[in-house]
Amino acid sequence: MKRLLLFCIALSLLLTPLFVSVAQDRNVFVYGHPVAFPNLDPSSGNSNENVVMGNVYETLTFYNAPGSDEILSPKLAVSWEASEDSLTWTFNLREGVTFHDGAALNAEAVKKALDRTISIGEGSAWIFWMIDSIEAADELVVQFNLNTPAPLDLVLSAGYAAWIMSPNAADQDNAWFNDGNAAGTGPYMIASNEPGQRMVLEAYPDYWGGWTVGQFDTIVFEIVEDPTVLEQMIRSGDADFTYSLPFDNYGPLADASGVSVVVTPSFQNLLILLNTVKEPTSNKLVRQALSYSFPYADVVTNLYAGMGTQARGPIPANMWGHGAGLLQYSQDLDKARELLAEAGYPDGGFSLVYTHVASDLDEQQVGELWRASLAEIGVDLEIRGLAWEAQWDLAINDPASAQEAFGFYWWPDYITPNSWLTGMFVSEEEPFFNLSYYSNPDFDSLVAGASAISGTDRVAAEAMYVAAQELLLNDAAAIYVVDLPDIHVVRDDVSGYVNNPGYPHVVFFYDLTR
Amino acid sequence: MTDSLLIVRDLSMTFRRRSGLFGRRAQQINALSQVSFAIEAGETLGIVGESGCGKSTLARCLLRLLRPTGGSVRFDGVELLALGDEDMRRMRQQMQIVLQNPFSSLNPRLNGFDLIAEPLRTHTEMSRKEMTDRVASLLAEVGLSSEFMSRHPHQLSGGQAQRIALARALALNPAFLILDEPTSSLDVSVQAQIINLLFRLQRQRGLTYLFITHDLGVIQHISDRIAVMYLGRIVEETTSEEIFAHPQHPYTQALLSSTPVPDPASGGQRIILPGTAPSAANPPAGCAFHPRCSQVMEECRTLFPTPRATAPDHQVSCHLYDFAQYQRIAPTITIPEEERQQ
Amino acid sequence: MVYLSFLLRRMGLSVFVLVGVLILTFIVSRVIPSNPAALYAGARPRPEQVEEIEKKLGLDKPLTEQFRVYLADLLDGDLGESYHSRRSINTDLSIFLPATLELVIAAVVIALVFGIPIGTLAGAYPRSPFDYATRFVAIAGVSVPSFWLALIAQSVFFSQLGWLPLGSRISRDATLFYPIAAQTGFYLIDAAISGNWDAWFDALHHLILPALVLSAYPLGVTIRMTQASMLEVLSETYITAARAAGLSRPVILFKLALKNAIMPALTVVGLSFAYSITGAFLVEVIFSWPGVGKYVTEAVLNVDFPVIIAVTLVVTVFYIGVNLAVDLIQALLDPRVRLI
Amino acid sequence: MARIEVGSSAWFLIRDRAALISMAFLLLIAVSAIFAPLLTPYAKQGMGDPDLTAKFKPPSIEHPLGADSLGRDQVARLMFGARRSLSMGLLVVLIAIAIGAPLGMIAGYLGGWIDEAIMRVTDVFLAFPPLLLAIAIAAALGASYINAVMAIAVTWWPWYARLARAQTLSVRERAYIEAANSIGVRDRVIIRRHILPNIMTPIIVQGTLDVGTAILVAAGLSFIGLGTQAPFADWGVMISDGRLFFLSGRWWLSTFPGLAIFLTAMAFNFLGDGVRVAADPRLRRLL
Amino acid sequence: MAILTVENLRVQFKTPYGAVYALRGIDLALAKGDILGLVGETGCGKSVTGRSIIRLLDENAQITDGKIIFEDNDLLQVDDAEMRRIRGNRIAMIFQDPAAALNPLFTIGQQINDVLRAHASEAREDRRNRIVELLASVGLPDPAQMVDVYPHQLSGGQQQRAMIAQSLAAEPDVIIADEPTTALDVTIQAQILDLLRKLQRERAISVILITHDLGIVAETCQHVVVLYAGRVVEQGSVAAIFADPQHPYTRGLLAALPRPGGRGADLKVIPGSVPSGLERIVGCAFAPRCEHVMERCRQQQPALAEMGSAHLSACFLHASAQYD
Repeated sequence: MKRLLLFCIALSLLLTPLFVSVAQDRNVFVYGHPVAFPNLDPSSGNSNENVVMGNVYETLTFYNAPGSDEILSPKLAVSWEASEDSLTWTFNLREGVTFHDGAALNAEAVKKALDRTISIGEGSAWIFWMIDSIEAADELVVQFNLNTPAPLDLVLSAGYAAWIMSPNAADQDNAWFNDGNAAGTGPYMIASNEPGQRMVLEAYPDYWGGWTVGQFDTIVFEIVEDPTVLEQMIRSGDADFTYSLPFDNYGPLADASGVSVVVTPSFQNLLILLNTVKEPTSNKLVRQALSYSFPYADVVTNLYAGMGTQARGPIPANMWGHGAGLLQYSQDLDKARELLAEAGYPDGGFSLVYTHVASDLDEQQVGELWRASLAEIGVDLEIRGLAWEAQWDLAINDPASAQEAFGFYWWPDYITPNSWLTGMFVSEEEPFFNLSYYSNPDFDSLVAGASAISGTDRVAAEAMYVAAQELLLNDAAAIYVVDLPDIHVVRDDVSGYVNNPGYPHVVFFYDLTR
Repeated sequence: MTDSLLIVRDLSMTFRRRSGLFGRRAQQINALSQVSFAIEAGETLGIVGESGCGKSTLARCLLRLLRPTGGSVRFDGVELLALGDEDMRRMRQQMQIVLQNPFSSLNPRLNGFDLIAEPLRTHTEMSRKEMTDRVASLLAEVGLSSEFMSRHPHQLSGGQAQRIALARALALNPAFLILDEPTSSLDVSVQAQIINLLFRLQRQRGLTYLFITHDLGVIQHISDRIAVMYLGRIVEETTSEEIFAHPQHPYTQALLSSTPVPDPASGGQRIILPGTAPSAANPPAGCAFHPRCSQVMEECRTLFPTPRATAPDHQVSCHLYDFAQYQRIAPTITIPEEERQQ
Repeated sequence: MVYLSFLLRRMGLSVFVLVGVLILTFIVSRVIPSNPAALYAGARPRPEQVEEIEKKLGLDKPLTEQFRVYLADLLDGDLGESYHSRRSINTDLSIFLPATLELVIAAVVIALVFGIPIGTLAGAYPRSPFDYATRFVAIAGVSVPSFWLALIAQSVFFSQLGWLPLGSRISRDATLFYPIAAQTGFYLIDAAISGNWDAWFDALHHLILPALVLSAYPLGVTIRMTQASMLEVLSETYITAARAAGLSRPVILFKLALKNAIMPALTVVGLSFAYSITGAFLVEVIFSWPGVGKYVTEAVLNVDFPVIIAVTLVVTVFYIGVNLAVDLIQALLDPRVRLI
Repeated sequence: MARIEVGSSAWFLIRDRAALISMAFLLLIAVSAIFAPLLTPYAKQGMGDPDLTAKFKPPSIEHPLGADSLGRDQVARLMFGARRSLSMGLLVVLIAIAIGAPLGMIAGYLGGWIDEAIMRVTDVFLAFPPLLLAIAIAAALGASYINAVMAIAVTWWPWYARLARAQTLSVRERAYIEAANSIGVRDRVIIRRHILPNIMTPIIVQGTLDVGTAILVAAGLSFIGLGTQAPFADWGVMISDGRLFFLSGRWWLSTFPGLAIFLTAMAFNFLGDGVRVAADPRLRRLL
Repeated sequence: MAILTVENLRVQFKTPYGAVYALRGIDLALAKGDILGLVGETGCGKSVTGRSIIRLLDENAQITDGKIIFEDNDLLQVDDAEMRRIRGNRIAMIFQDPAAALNPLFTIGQQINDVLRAHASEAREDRRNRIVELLASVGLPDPAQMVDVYPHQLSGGQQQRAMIAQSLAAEPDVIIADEPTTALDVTIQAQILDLLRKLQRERAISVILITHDLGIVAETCQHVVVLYAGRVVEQGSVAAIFADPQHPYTRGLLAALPRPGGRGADLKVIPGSVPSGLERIVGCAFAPRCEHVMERCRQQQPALAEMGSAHLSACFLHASAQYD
């Protein structure tokens, strides 16, 4: 062993000087990314590859970061209007935009791109479910015919499926994109891709927005699963940007020099869906007792290092439709005991299964903290980490034998309160994402009503959403754990960074300078 | 011959060893070829031969520890090869074997009592008490004290271990005992003890022995009749006296002459056989001994010599005696020095 | 001739084993309580999509039919497509497999280069302090959890000393400024072929730490085996005979005995090579080494069974191949084997 | 206990200092695992209850090895974790022996097509890269302590089948088996009385050596989340949990469970070596 | 006269059970050109004596006393390098099991070549000729081809011939043959013994032949040393000892052999068994088994005494006159 060590030391000494630094004649931005990009097809990709898509492709409209004056701003479309009945939408495209392969952006191209996405029908393509047809009304005018009134401008700003790709690219299949090819209108092009390791983007010189000094000409995604390594990279300046570090490590990191930890509310929240059809959680009182047993404060302050906030209902606080006056459960074990007694479980005496994604330490620790509290009211919690698909499979197969508590993250596909309520709580014949198996006709009609008028009368819609949530909270169909923050770590010498929770973890490199 | 205890006729044993691609090519090894002999009750037949001649295979075939591929074995009027497995298992009470190395033929994990009691457990329903008495009397019979009931094989000397093995073989009062080189792993002084014991037991119990060995000194001492084996066949068979007085087969002659005699005065010219015994997988045509034989003739190379009598009660398989039943040809026994080296 | 039939027979058995492995993995993958179609569909599929995809992937067909299709594809050399990334597994493996092999080969080479001489000397001087120290090192090598050793190594050589990089296969600078022209997928080889020495040193620099960590186990095994078989060989009569013939100690030790001792050691080295392939899985995860291990670990977390089956198959082929190679080398070295 | 005879295997084992120290160490670990609830004031934390007030406390008098991300005392976690890590190793080996040894004996003793069939199945399992099959099975069955044990055992039994078969083949050739046959002892009695006792020694030796390796593999599975589930922990889980904070200064989280695995595996290896030498008179001479 | 003399050689082995006394004072002398038989039963120390002479005892062995004089040098005093030059070169050894004594991975030629390289100075090509010559001289057929043959391709007898060729390679003066024919069949044994006699005659080599077989001694040796429990009980010319054994042990041993014509009669038996090497022996080691045992036999160890010309025996019985 000693010999090995000596050998290794000798070799290191020999090699080290070679790697001090290679002169950089390029302005490089490094994004330390915690997961690989699964599917680089802009039509079907609906996962972490959005951080690439957001810079390579563009959408017709752009969802502005909360706090902006307008919800949307123009991107590839410079203006748009809806018909009175919201069934016909016309978008006027930006002039002089070219794709990376040289093709010009026009109505035909947009139609072809979106038709491709709709016809493939995978990933998040379902967000276009209301589109009947797309027509190229003019060279730069696209017209959408809908079957149901819907806020299409919002839909077209989605961070998944709404990307416009070149007509040539639209002819290609999934494999072509996954080989690292792309042709969008965005400011960056994919230069090289070493799957699972590293992806390099280069500036698209003919970008319609033009280029100025200080902007980055090269973007590198370093795929590093290990948060420890990510943290070391950002600390040492080896990366300019990263996220997904353990919450407990952000505190010390914020104190480190040269690094800023940017914390902003996100549209993502963590819930624990409670099984409403299986004994004993089918009993509303039991579910309420469970809601009172949850250690909200400990979770928020300790697991999330005070960076998240306790949720109040399913819709996060930075989203319209969030009811600031809604009932917020807090930990009250006495109350929980009373409720259990009332429900016929005076000393608890039952056990529950809580499932979570196996690799998710936060969800696991949520379970561990909750379990300790539940133990005090005589309820035993079994924590089971599963692959997401297995967890889901267990839930949808047979609600009567499914887990009682399902750790669940939700985020909107496009940014509307409807996403949370319809996605998780509207009655489903076959359970899909309503994994509480919650079924309440009053709730269903309120949500449906709100959704129909949300494009036209937001105030009325908001009131209906709040009313619906009241029902939900009283029925305690879920435990609303935390509205999650987006936490991003950025090197201080990078300026211009603003988090936009509408496009989770996407960094719009074009806006940045060093 | 009808009253012989054991009659063996044309016993053959062919092993198949698979080789080649996926074992398709089968190699045949004729370990025994048409072996015939008979043993009278109370008699000792000695089988002598060198390693690989098939003498141990013969012993195992007689007990059906190996299944012969041809021939007949009649024991006490019963055709063994026709017996069902269960009948054969019971028949083994009547015929027992004592193996060469007592340390390997005794399970090291069992003590003297368990070793000797095993046949009793297998074939009888004795109580523990009866069994203990029986084991004690068996131990006494082979000259050991009852102390040995609690000894494990590693605590025994070679002679003691072989006595235990004998006691075990005698436990079920068999009529017939196969002794497979029972003394060859023992020192001379111990060997004498065991041989004396074997004689005593034969006298007392009227046992019939098949005694297998490569040691001519021992075999002539203990056997009434002797069969000489070479490459799976009996090449000569006659009485003990006759074979030492008038060896007929050139191989027997060489064997006798090769055996060192502890008498520096006996001196005489020795026959030194050239070469080694051929493999049973690939035996020479004709007489298997012909490549080493100093008196090889043309027919020896092609024609297998069937057994023939050269004297009353003296069978030899050799072409030298083709035309002369009951006639002895005195073969020359000197070989030129050069040839010996081949 | 006999040698050839020995070889053919061994290969025939290997094919049998491979088919067995295939069936077994396939069964394991299909009894799993999960929903591959949902995985394929992505983060938030719709019910219609899932059904659609089930049809597309043939998951609605009976198991035997699925197996037939899988087998037919496999015989065409197509390992299928990842449900998670939708990339062709062939393409992925052509990138990840060389990375893993480069790492594993480096580790095994380290193990052999150090293990055999150390084991030989330890076997030659039993009960010496060197022997005891060696025994300790060998046992430590096979007892240390590789993933823990990796952490410790990172902390020492990266955090404390700053000599070696924390992970990944090559530095970003190399990717940007002197990229390796991929041919074999082995960076050291590719870089050397194209004379790209900056990249070569860069790749080596990245290889050292994970390879050392990974070599702990095979090193321990090699030392142990070499030592044990050396000890045994040295007690053989032919060694006594060589000593009785007055041969010198170095000749006896390194010419005669080592050749005999290396035989049993070789089998175990073959096994430990195969073991290192799986051992690499955990090490790769920690060192962000873009190899099969990281690939499959990710697939496991996603229950991406086409990838798991494919990797199992490919690694099994290597496993079988290595064992076959060891058998053949032994047969070549040992004149006696040929006659069996 | 029986009197230890000079020159017996037990006597050799006791004379082997490394084996003796290993035995003492393993005894210590076993005792602290079995009596963990009595030996630590933090028994409930050992079972998973958080104590957020002690979150990330570095080693101190109260928490000699520090506290983890939920404030649990590491000593208590290690002691309770030992229950799982040790039992995983032992169970894997016991199950593997229970499956492999009878199959190997049957294959070796009966031979013929039964042997052929058993050995081909064994070949298939042997050809699997060990960790990989365990990963696949654990992924298929779902992550849990017992599934991890089963998964590893499934990859392990073929070794014992092979070992038992090889041993049976050599024992079967011993003259005392032939002697028993010649007496007319039945096959099953021969297997039980003559073969089993005589092949147990190498199996026990291999088993002792394997426990250490099995603990390592089990820790590897737990490390990637396929073993023991929260709130319980084994040593592999503890390394994995602590790893996130390892390079950022909270070194005590991963270091100690890693050391525990390392030392325990070493102890089993030294002990196994000792048993091997003690059980094999030929090796006693060589060493 | 004697080329090799052993004086009062004592060897013990360290074992877990305590010290095992393997040799309790051995004296013997090998005359030049002689074949000296070293005979005795299992554990009498005959092999240890052979190994001691060439200094190849196991590590736990200890030579506690004695001298081994070879050409005026005490072999127990020479350094390791010198001893290595003597081994193979001056004193060679042949082993019981030729299959085990030949390295299976090297050809016969390579193995003999190693010995030549260690001790002789021929050039490479000459060495090959020399090897062929050697192989021919031990009667191996096709010697030129035998050079490139591996041991497993030979029969047991051929292997032993090859082993003998190797031991002859450096033209030693003394060969120690440790049970060279025990593993072989009778007819092959005859070949090998014949070869040994021939070599001894033609090359004037002195041979120590270790065996348990009195028949071999009678037919092959000129002199014999009978060992019992690590001591010499009788020694002398083969003719004298076989004709008129003096020591009760030797007599018992010869009487225990089955002889022609003695069929059916009880063999003479030596009662009891050999003492264990762990025992300290006072007096004559054979006393407990001796039918003529006297009181003094149990207290005093009899020294070797002259019984006639070239015939020594260690027994009070026959030598009482001399002792008194």
